[in-house]
Amino acid sequence: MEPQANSVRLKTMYEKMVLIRKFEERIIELVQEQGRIPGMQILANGQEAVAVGIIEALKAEDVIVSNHRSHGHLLAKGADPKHLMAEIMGKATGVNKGKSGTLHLAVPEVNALMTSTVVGAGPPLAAGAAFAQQYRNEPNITVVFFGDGAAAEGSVHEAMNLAALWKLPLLFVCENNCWAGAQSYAQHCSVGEIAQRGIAYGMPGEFVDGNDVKKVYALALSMAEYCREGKGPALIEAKTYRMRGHGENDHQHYVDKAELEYWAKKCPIRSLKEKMLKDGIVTENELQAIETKTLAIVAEAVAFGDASPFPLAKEALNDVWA
Amino acid sequence: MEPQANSVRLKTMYEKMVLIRKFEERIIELVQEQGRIPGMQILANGQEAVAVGIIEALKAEDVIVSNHRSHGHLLAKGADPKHLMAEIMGKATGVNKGKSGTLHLAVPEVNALMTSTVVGAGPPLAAGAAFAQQYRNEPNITVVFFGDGAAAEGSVHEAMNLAALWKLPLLFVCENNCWAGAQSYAQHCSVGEIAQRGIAYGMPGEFVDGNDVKKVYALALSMAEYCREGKGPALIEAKTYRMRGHGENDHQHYVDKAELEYWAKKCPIRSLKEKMLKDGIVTENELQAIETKTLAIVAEAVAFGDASPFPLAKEALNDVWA
Amino acid sequence: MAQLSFGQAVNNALDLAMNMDESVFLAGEGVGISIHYDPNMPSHGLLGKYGPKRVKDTPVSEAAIAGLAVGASCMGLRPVVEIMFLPFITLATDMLVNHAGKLQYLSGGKSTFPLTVRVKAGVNFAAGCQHSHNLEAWLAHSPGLKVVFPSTPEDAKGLLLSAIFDPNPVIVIEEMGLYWGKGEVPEGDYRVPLGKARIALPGKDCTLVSYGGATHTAIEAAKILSKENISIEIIDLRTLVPLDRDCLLNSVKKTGRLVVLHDATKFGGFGAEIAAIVAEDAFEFLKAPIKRVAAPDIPVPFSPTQEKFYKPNADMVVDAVKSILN
Amino acid sequence: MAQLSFGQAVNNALDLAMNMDESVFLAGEGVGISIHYDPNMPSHGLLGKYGPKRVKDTPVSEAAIAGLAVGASCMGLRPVVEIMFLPFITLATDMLVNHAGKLQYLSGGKSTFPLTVRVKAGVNFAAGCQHSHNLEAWLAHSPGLKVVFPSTPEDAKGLLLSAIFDPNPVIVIEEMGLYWGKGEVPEGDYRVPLGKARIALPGKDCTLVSYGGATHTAIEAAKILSKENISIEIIDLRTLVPLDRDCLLNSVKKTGRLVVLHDATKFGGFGAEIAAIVAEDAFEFLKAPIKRVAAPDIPVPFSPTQEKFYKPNADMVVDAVKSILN
Ligand SMILES: Cc1ncc(C[n+]2csc(CCOP(=O)(O)OP(=O)(O)O)c2C)c(N)n1
Ligand SMILES: Cc1ncc(C[n+]2csc(CCOP(=O)(O)OP(=O)(O)O)c2C)c(N)n1
Ligand SMILES: [Mg+2]
Ligand SMILES: [Mg+2]
Repeated sequence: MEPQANSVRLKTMYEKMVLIRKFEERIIELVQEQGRIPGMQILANGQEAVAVGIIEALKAEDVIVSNHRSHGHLLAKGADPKHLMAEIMGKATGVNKGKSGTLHLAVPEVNALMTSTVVGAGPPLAAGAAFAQQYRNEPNITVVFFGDGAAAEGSVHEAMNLAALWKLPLLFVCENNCWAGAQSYAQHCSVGEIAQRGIAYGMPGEFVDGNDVKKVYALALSMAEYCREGKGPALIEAKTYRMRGHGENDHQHYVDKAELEYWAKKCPIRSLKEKMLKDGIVTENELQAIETKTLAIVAEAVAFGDASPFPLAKEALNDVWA
Repeated sequence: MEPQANSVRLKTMYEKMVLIRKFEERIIELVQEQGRIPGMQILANGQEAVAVGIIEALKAEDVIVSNHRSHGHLLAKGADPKHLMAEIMGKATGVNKGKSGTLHLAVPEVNALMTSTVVGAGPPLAAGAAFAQQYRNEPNITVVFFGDGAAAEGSVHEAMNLAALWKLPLLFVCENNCWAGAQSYAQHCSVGEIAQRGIAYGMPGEFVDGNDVKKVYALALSMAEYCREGKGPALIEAKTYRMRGHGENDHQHYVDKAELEYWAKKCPIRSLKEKMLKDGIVTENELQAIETKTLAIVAEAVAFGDASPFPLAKEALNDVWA
Repeated sequence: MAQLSFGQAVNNALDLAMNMDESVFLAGEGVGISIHYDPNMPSHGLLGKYGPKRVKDTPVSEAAIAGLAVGASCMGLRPVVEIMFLPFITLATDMLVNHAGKLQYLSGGKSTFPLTVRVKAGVNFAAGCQHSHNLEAWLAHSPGLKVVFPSTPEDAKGLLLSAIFDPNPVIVIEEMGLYWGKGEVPEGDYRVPLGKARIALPGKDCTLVSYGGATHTAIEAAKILSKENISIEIIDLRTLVPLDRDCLLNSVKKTGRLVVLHDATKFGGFGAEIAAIVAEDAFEFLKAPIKRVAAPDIPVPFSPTQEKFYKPNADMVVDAVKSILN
Repeated sequence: MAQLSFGQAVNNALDLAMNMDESVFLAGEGVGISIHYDPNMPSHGLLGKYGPKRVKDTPVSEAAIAGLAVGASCMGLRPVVEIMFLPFITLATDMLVNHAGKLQYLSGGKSTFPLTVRVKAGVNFAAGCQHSHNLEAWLAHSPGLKVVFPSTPEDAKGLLLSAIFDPNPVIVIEEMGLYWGKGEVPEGDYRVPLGKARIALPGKDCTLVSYGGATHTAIEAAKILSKENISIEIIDLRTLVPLDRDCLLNSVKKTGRLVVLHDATKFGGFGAEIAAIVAEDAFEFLKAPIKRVAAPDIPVPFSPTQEKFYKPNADMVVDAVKSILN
């Protein structure tokens, strides 16, 4: 892969970001149409550039481990929107037969190996996956996404120490979206930049503007390369913003509106679009085509979910044991 | 307290270190006399300067939280050797009525508040104690002792983040004795100096020669002052060496003899003695008197323990509930 | 008496405790500022009233939250901390089981640990098995911990106040699905003693033991059964540790039959202990096998069809009762 | 057949598994270099034989050790990790209960987690309650985890090999006090199926169920009782999950009486489940109350007098059996 995203790649990344955005915007509508979708929906609106920039820098064989805010990661990794949406709707055709729902979606067929909604659980799981890659001398790496809030969990520390000690091919990606639930970064984290925690483990830690997909991609590429070369783990902190509430039941009563407006202006999709237009990489027509195509994909996904049956109640008893 | 230990204090510290050494040397003998003492004995032989240098810099009202290697901490804090020895022997007159034994000795009457043998458990407990001090605007601080091995536990990370975030009056003291069980420092820790982990929490972290009681005392005093002033927690890494096995059932088959010899030469007690003699702070006679007095204290402790009854079996049912 | 929702009753207890005793403080993830803005949430409004010194939002660090409670209680404070959902209590079990429950014992009775841990339970909100997993049996099997699991707003208030002022560590499990349901709640410093069960419905043909949200399922079942002239006696345990053995045994001695109901999975669940006590201490009075109605031994599935299947319902209780009435 | 100690039998199973299958690796605190230099220790000599790539000493990080196993098993390896003592498994329960036990389910059956966790249990080595605390009931109450608790060298080997090659997560509890005791052990790839109990002693007057170290207490009790012509049937469960219900029920149907014995505390212990199953499914055959012999509901005390008092002994079993024989 080229060290800086070229225009083809920029367009690809743009398309993926738009897919994530539209997919989740449709979820918002479904949530509002009572009963269309069960449970709490946790969206990555505003954070699309992190998922896409990081995953674009990976190979298909590389593994990702995700958290509760996973839709973006999974779509970027190539999960099928139809089966993803069906799962979110609790249908039998879902990627996990309706047993997971939105919170722990795992799509091992695209190497989105595991997802945990236990905050901070991803890093130790990912250390296990990276260990397997190292053990088998595979040329692949594992990437784990976790939040700024998760960085306070002991499990993250244990995984970082272990990964650094054993030089596991593991890229830690902290998506710092300024919030952990209703707690602001300053309320839950003792260090100015989580990237600095790399020092505590003797591993490289870098901070990046998580709303700039180009920068995220470039950093991810070099960090992934570092891990792939067997030099050990690395840590990326991508600073971004959670544009909606923690979940769709959170109406952000505690959020400063000015802060929201500030970040709305930094929308990763709009800024990329403007940049590409300015640089002549895309035309308005092409953008329109992307939008149309994406909306069709999303509509198809929802139609697929709608048309799918719920799993049989008794099938709940299956899949506990191998 | 004076910023550098004066000669009176040096002598006091020397006496305390000798007490710890002799107390534990007597334990070694008791272990060898089968049946004199139950369970595994974990000794701080070689590490006395850390316990004494740190605790000498504290006020009586300050709280300590200790770990499995606690005898030194407790004696330095002023625990009564008789009741300590009785506890180690499992007697009814022990500081904890025989319910704890050597591994979780707590002596709240001297503010040796809690001891846990769960590696890494001390720091969160200590954060709670320090929080109480802060909550009540007390001018006191809490000190928690933990090992280099413990630094790998997630609980330590969580406590450090919380303490730094809330600016708790908590001094973290990592006794790096080069071993965690049979794992050398390099085998279990990813960072060159644990003191560097301070950076990860925005708290000061300092490294000190843990076999030099003068240096430990001076650093502890300034760090304790920092905590006491409400500036938040601080971290001291005191580098020392575990001269015996992990416990008395460990015969150090995995330890390089040259390394042991190297550290034997750096014995904190002998080097202080030599320094004091050289500087004319003590005479050989005074040293002899200290030795004699100490041996008497230890003999009295063992006699007290020997003469004490075991607790009644049924009393095991007491003390579960308040 | 006031009409309060369960959540408001908890809120009222917290408010009173903080007001009565300066040594009470709250800590947890979102106990101050919450993503929910809802007066039915237990700590709603308390940050505004008592300020950030006494209402502490914490980082996402369950072990540290529990450790904070243990350490602060050893110093004489009365911490009331929250672990958001029961499955996350796994991250705090070392602190709770090896420390909160044991340090007093290890001190030979010198130190006490008057702490309270509030934790939410709940199946049926489509969050899946990492948010829904009833683990009360674990806590009940841990010496040194008291365990409370109320089913009504009144008990939620009265038990929580008792828990906060108890000198021992108490785990209070709150069924999240109950937060919005209302009931009469006595005003002021109202306490329900720990260790006392409640006869939620007197009856004679069969004893039905439950606690927490399942008590409502029990009542539903009783209504159905009463139409067929079957009279069941519902015991709402309220406190699992210490258990009100007398209430349990007296009821079974009277009815001669026992069904135990809970939302937790069956195998190794708390119902087993209830059944075992009765099979040991009221065996001679038993006229029929002891039945347990509980969730199947699987993780909680997400899909609504399957989640409904998972949660024990009134019909299952009705069937169980009928199966042991000749 | 060879005469091996329990520890050697475990060692032999690990050695064979590593030899047979490259995807087996060991990890844990001191599984490579140990403070003990003793061939009766389970992983003794394996670092020398298989090297540091496959025998991994870890930092003191129980959650990471368990997480390593979960993640690596999801990638198709067969991790065999060690948590040093049962009380420390609290630090790994999130990884084991919320992840090892649930991730296959959450994946809709797409992923499997063929991992094994070995953990030491034991009362009676004067280490106190933070090292001694039998928590098998917790693990047995966790869907998706199998639980094994052998009592003999032969079973220790056969069950561990089955565990390692089972496609599910299995927790293997090893009673530390048994490591040095010897027994006949079949050579080679010998497997004892998971989920099959063993009649350790056939008898007719009363069924005595136990597992792990307690089985030896049971045998001692049987000897005492046989002098008085009381014949008890001892079932050594071997596997707690999945439980061999048939063996249990058939025995009780034959003897009409049941005593359950374990070293864990009584309240909410695994014995409750055994009692509850029998009170539900073999009630008609029961001639007497079901007795449980277990530790008192306290932390394990240190002092030798008290630790002895804590641990259930043969006399207690004898008394329990006699109390239900008219
Ligand atoms: C162990 C655990 N504790 C608490 C929660 C509840 N919870 C869900 S998300 C969340 C905040 C996480 O913040 P962060 O890691 O920054 O991720 P973000 O939601 O911002 O993407 C919390 C506390 C949980 N799921 N798991
Ligand atoms: C949670 C936990 N895991 C493992 C152990 C077993 N153990 C006891 S001491 C020890 C090594 C600790 O090393 P360190 O923290 O450096 O302390 P040291 O013994 O060197 O003083 C271990 C692994 C334990 N007691 N608690
Ligand atoms: Mg966040
Ligand atoms: Mg050490």
